[in-house]
Amino acid sequence: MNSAVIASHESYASHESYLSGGWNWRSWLMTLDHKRIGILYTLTITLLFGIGGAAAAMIRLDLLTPHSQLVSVETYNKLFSIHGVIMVWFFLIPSIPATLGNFLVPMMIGARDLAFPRLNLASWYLFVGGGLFTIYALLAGGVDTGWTFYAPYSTTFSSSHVFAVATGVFIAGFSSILTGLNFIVTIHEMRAPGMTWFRLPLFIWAMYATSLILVLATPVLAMTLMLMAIERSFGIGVFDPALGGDPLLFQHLFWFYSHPAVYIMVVPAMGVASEIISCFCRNPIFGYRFMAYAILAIAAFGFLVWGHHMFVSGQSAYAGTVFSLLTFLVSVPSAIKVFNWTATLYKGQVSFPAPMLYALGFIGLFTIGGLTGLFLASLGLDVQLHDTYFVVAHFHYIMVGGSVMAFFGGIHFWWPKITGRMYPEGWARFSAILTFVGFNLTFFPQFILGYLGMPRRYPEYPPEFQVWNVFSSAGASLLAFGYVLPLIYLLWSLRYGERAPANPWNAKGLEWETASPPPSENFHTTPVVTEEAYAYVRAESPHG
Amino acid sequence: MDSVPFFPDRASTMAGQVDNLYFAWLVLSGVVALAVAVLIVWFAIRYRQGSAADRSLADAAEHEKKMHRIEIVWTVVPIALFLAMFVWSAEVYYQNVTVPKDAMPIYVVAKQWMWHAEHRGGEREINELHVPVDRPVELVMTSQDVIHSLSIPDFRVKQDVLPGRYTTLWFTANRPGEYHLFCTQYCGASHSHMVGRVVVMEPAAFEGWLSAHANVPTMAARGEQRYRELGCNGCHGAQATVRAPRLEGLFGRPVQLRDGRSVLADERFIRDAVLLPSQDVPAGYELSMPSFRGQIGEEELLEIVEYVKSLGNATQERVP
Amino acid sequence: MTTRADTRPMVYIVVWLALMALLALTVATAYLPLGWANTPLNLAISVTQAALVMLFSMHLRSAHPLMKIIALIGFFGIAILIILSLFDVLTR
Amino acid sequence: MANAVTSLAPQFDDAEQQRTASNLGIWIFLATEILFFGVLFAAYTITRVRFPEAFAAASRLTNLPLAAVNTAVLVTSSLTMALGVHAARRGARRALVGWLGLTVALACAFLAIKAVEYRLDYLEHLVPALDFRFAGPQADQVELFFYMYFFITGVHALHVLIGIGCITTIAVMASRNAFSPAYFTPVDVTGLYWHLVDVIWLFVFPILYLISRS
Repeated sequence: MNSAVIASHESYASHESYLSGGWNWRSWLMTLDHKRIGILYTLTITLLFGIGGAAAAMIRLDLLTPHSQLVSVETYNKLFSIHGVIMVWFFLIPSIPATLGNFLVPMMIGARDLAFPRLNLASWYLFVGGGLFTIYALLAGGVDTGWTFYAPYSTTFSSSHVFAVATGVFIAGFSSILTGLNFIVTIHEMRAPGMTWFRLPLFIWAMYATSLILVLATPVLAMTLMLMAIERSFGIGVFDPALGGDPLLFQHLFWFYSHPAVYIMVVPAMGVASEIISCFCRNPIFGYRFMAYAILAIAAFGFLVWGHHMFVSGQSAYAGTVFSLLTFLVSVPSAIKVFNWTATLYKGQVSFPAPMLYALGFIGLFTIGGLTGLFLASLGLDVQLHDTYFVVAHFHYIMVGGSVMAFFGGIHFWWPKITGRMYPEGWARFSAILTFVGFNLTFFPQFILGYLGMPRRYPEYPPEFQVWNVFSSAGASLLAFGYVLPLIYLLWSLRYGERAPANPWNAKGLEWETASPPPSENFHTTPVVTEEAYAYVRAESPHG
Repeated sequence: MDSVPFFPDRASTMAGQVDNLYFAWLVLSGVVALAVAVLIVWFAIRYRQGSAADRSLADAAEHEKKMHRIEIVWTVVPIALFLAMFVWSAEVYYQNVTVPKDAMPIYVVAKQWMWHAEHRGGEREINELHVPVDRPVELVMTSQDVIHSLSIPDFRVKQDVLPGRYTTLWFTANRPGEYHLFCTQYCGASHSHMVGRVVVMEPAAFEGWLSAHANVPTMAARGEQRYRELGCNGCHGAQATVRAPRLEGLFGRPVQLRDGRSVLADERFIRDAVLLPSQDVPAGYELSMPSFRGQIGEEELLEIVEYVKSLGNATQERVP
Repeated sequence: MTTRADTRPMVYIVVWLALMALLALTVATAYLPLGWANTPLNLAISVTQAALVMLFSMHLRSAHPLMKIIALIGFFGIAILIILSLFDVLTR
Repeated sequence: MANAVTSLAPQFDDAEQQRTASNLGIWIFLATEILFFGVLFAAYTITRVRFPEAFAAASRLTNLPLAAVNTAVLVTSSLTMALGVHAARRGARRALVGWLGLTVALACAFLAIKAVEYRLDYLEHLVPALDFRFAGPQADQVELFFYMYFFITGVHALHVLIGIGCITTIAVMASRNAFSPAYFTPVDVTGLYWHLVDVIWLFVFPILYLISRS
């Protein structure tokens, strides 16, 4: 390193925390600091989560009665569409990667920032731009196609704001691609000395796998939506059966992205859970290498199974068979992960602060979500379950029970690092338990409804289904409290919370070796890694 | 809300088989979920921070080896189980999609937001489907607009109904009664109103229902009328001067095509031949048929299909 | 990365000549009545041309293996998409 | 960005790390581009498999001579770009600006020829949804071919347009002496993008213009 380079690094360094570096609008909106960009993302997706959640609340309220009494059926269709669009593309996909990932990836590998900070800021702006398009469409009258945009309904028959929403998702897609690209390059090129691939925390492995999917799947969605939007605008296209086009082609292209997208949502959650469980068991993750390989396997095989969304779509039975078989194979690494987390508790020193409760909740709900996925992968059984509430319950167990539980766990776990304050432990444990109970009460009845045959996207349903819908709506109100509570006490803790030490959990990992909150350049001197990930010392005796 | 339902009725021959799969998965996943839950709770209590449980490992290397074996076990066992379940569920699925030869066809046209069904005898119904008990029924379905999906949960059957194409679904109802019929593919504003009922009747009652509604010409007769109106007999008829394939005995047979392929003359083939004649030109013929796209509705097209079927299946029983 | 300086301008010109020759070949063969073989032949020429550009002009030949893998992954993704969805269309 | 030293961003340790990172970044981006076009190739392939005769008939209506000339133009622009990168590596500023200028000129020529081709298609009533007319059988499916044709060539032309913008920018930067043998990453990265635009065209050309010519 020549002297000029060192000089440039000196000027970059400030010995204060990243939060004290200025509070005017420019210091935030033009920041290149990955930590500040992470905060920007957190604020943005919290707002969007609020919109999506409000739509969910309306849906559950409306479903209390068999006749749609709260809203018209048209409004209901727009509610579930906007719920899906916002929750999938503007909350779940960016949730862990863009917030915790942005904040932690450079710190966990001992880097000063991501490889391309400007690109990182640009992807936040793209995300906001996409979000604004979507919110515009919402205000202008909404969209009623569902988040799946199936042709030819979306291309020919819907009279709602399909084009604006597709544009919003298209733009947000570029945000995903740029974030994924940034993470991959950063993880490849910016690791601190001694940070070999198999010393990386599993959270980094998860981010790496997620980024691969973001980069490889998102362009397919972008172009598919473009085909759909152009077809809608010009009244001609390859999905239109009136000209001999094939509506199933749209489904193939859509699910080529959207099935891997499920792994974009859940793989980061696996990474977060691994960090938390290992820390609060004071044990290394059981079968670390196996876990790393399993994460990569899930990402890779995830691209081969999309057709299991189409078993009754008119896809050929032979194609269905192949996709079913591949789906069973991709579920094996997921199963292994659950067993390995469980085994990590064995002979540990297990404690139960709020993040651990969230992580254990994640394991439970992800297990149920994964197991019910096997029901759906079974060809003969899926005929009964497809497009019913069984599917709704299944993917909420994975994406809300799994991902959102882990997201909240991660927010609590790294809250001291991000803000420099401790959150109130009692309240946090309470809301973790409340979320778990509320979640099960909301979504477990939907499995029963599904096997009974209640279709998705029905504002009106036969009266014999009402009892389970009432259970579900009651659970949803608990769940809502479980989500609103943290918002209140976390904000409270920003001012009144106890000041956090650098490493409140005695956790391993480079991010805990710097101050809370960290300085702008993360580390005053580049750390040198000499030990494996999760090098917790195994306690031989209880008080030793 | 007189009783809390846990389980749909079993009103078709498929229902029991699908239920067996469902129960098998319930048991299997119940065991796994319970095992994981018990282990987590047990470890969490036994190895809670500060507990006196023994955490020492006698021999680290030996432990490592043992753990490695455990990992292999819980990788291989799920693979084996999944493969077994895959084979079983695929077997059930193939039964569900393989239409028996003797199935009684009913033609269904879906549109926003109603189900239109037509029996071979010409009986038409909307959002209702009357079928006899203990007899295989095949639904030949298409859509006039968007994708719909016909689902009868108590029969454990479901199939998407696509525009521009025929899909089929079959069942043998085995318990008289009334059952829900849902559209399960989101199809627009009144998606949740696109529901109906399936009425399963004893054979005698079904015959009665048919004869009560049989005051219209049969489907094949309507199809023949349409066939003449559109001038099809000018080429396909016995006195035709233009060389065109004869339709008698065509249905259900393989057709040799000009480009060397061979296709089965099923409902889809006849549909395509009317709408897109240049796609599958039979061997030995020149393409001279115009496309009838835009000149014929889905229901009329199904009547023509039924007419062609009636020409070919002289041996098979006609309208019951 | 260090070996990239090896590529001499002459190499680019030879590649360009080869690409032009292949272009002439692919246009010429398109007019030959080869039946089913026309399309595979045209595509094979395309693959050759693309390989020339990627290996020499884009320096993939001397690049880090990682870059080679990434370049291939894109094409691999297309292959999966086309093969599996085509499998459905052809067996319907 | 006046010289190599200050062009090192603070998050990197040294110029080599920065160069490798940029290279990796652009290759990942190119992989996403490949998949972006992959959707169009997939949609095209599947529709063509379903309607081989209509697609063959439609393909014969495309303008092969113009497209062949255009392919030659684009391949040549790829050569001038490669020579430009080579000049940048040697630090030959004037040569670099010259090659880049020539590349832009060829790219513009490509778009101009494309525009002529589009105009001829328009005059022959081959533009879908506008005034499409086709007398033979399967007119709808022939129209689908032209829909794919305009979609694919349109998206490709958009990439050419973006390329012209990028190359012009780095040409201006080069003329202001922004690059040196120690630092020419933007030239390198733009070059890779431009070659990929060429590679994609090398597949677009046969599938749209060459099938069933014989």
